[in-house]
Amino acid sequence: PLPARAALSAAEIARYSRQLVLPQLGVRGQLRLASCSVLVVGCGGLGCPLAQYLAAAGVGRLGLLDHDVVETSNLQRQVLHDEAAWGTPKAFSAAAAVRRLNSAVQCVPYPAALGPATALQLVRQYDVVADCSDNVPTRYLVSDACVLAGKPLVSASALRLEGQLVVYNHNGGPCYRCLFPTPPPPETVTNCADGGVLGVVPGILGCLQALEVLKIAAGIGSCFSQCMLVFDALEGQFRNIKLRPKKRDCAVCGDHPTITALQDYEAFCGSSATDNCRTLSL
Amino acid sequence: PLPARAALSAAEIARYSRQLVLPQLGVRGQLRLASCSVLVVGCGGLGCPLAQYLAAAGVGRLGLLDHDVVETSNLQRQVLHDEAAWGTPKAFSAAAAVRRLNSAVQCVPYPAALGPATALQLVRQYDVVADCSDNVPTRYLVSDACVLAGKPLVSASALRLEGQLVVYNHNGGPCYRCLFPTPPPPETVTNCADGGVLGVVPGILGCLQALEVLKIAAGIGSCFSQCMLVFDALEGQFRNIKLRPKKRDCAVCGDHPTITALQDYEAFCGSSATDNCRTLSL
Amino acid sequence: MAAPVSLLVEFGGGAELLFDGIKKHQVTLPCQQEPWDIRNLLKWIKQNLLKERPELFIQGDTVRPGILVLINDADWELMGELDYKLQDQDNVVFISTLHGG
Amino acid sequence: MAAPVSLLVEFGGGAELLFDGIKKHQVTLPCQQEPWDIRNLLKWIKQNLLKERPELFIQGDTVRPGILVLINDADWELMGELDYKLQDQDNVVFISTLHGG
Ligand SMILES: [Zn+2]
Ligand SMILES: [Zn+2]
Repeated sequence: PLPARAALSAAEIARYSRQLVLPQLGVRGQLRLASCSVLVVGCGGLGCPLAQYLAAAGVGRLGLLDHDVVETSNLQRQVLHDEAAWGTPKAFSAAAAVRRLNSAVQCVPYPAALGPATALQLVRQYDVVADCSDNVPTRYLVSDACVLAGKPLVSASALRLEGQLVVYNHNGGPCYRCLFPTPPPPETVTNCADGGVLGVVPGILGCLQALEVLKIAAGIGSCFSQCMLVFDALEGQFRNIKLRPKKRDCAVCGDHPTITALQDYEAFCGSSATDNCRTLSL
Repeated sequence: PLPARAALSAAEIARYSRQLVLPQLGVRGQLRLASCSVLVVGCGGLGCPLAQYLAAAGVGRLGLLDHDVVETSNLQRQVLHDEAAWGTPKAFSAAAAVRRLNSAVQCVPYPAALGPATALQLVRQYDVVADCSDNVPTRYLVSDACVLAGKPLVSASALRLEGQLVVYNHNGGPCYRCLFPTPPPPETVTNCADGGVLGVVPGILGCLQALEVLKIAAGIGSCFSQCMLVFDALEGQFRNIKLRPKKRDCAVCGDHPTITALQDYEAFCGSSATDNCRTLSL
Repeated sequence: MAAPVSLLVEFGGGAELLFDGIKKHQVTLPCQQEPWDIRNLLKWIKQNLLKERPELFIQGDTVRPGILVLINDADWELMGELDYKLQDQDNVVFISTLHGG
Repeated sequence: MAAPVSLLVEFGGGAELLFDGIKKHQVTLPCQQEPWDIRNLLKWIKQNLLKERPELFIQGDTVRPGILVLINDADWELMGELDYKLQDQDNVVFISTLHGG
């Protein structure tokens, strides 16, 4: 964690003046943002707008994790990666773009997949985690790591013309496993390559995810603990869904957890975390 | 207007593959995007994310209009302008950033304020207009110009922790004047400098605005004609509001219009279009 | 005699700043001879909720230009404007138009 | 004999692709001896709406993992799950969880 900040510089006051005048944020909230670190798991369609707005708002440190390199088909939605970034690891491309936006933000690129061997130690170094990943094993891994490390998790997803957002493990609310104790059958999971996605849909969800991260980081708190936001881009409709509370019998966050260390999530889900969710041949 | 396109290149098919597989868009929709031109009025908090996602999606031509230069206090939300763009006209900075994202998009920067002498001729050159401006006179000017030129107008606004979005002059729906025949008293209008704004709020609204532009450009149509989307970032609540229909007695789009040419909108509103909405001393 | 009417009255878009920054007001209008309509509600709001600078909210007997009035999530123009007869449990929203970008 | 029950049944997150891509279904369940609950509704959906690959929607007598069931915009876990007794005009949504980013 970053050290607490006692005061803003004159340059910071000028730069963040538009948000400093908000009574809900103010200098106190800005100082909290400046000493907050956020781990961004996935620098794709969600992670790009999220990192962009977290950096612009003056978050202290951003961990930018992605194992992929920038491909042509990414450019339609992954707006931190410009044409010149083609072939670069996304973590580096995102970090470079974020530094151009705000050189005061500490950027830590991780050009690797998140795995059970390293995830917990990594998550422990951050205050808030944003799940911008694109596959089921990583979603369980990130959630379990956040429960074990005691960190709030702001999770979003998008596919085709729809998006979903939930905050897990925050304010006594449920974790991902409380909601989804059993992974979906691999043949029912569609990825962006097969299902497609309109680029601005993860854009909208990534921005909404950044908003919830900022509210948590600033101490305002999120309204999406135990609540899911569901978006239908074709209908232009958002829906706020009241979710179940934390489950006392949850395997990881319940009263008697059976999961006390990270597992093999690819085996658990029957799918790969790095191959865009194709079914594993077991 | 751009010429119609008959086929996509192999490079375009690779680049837009994630959205080409969407049955709602497909090759037909992509070809429509490629031959569509969009005028972006204002390259600030709304215009930046909007232009970003329109360019990424492969819109044919973007007109980028703004009379301001990039200032320090803009960087907190205007994510096309990086630190190095400080002091540059926003129209040029935005155009350069958009070209880096997608060199196939034709970018036309207009580093000037929109005025009644030139607005109509400019609007006539585009298929869709996005109002990303920050003041009342410009909002009336853009709307009247769109009515007189027969163009759909996707209008968004953001302040503090709230945002609003409406599509005007589309599918037989109302125009801005149908909804607001009389301008608000200047002393009741708050700008971003005085009221403040959390940067990601225009981020969310600009993305939603880009979505509606893309739906109109692709021929899917928007659901925000005669409907307003209202967003409260603190509550995480969106609200879809059913608006009045087009008014038969509207001064500009009604059955017997009294406004048949653009006017002096600063006098009409009692405020300036280029001075961030301070009251004019009349 | 009309029965008392309970309403959720909301202010947004900055209009809440004239009401101590409070966006949601659960309101019960007292019994009176005639049924409650929006015209009477505005008078009641002016007397009971609006503390200062009423001209930033009300002009004459209606809301000032730039404030949209919503009755159960529909533009009041569709509902009869000032003459709309309030029903128990109605939701009335006053939302100031935003112009920032 | 329970009266017929009218429901708005919705599918989202891709679950609608098992129902000819149609997201909203206005459904009237016929009169029957026992009251309609979600368990019976699932059987009815399997027989009347679900045309192919039922295993992508139903496993055993419940929905497959990864589908959230919402009754009037609340997680069915809060409402009794399979045992929830359907009321006329209820809104039941089956939403497939998304994982894309
Ligand atoms: Zn749990
Ligand atoms: Zn009109």
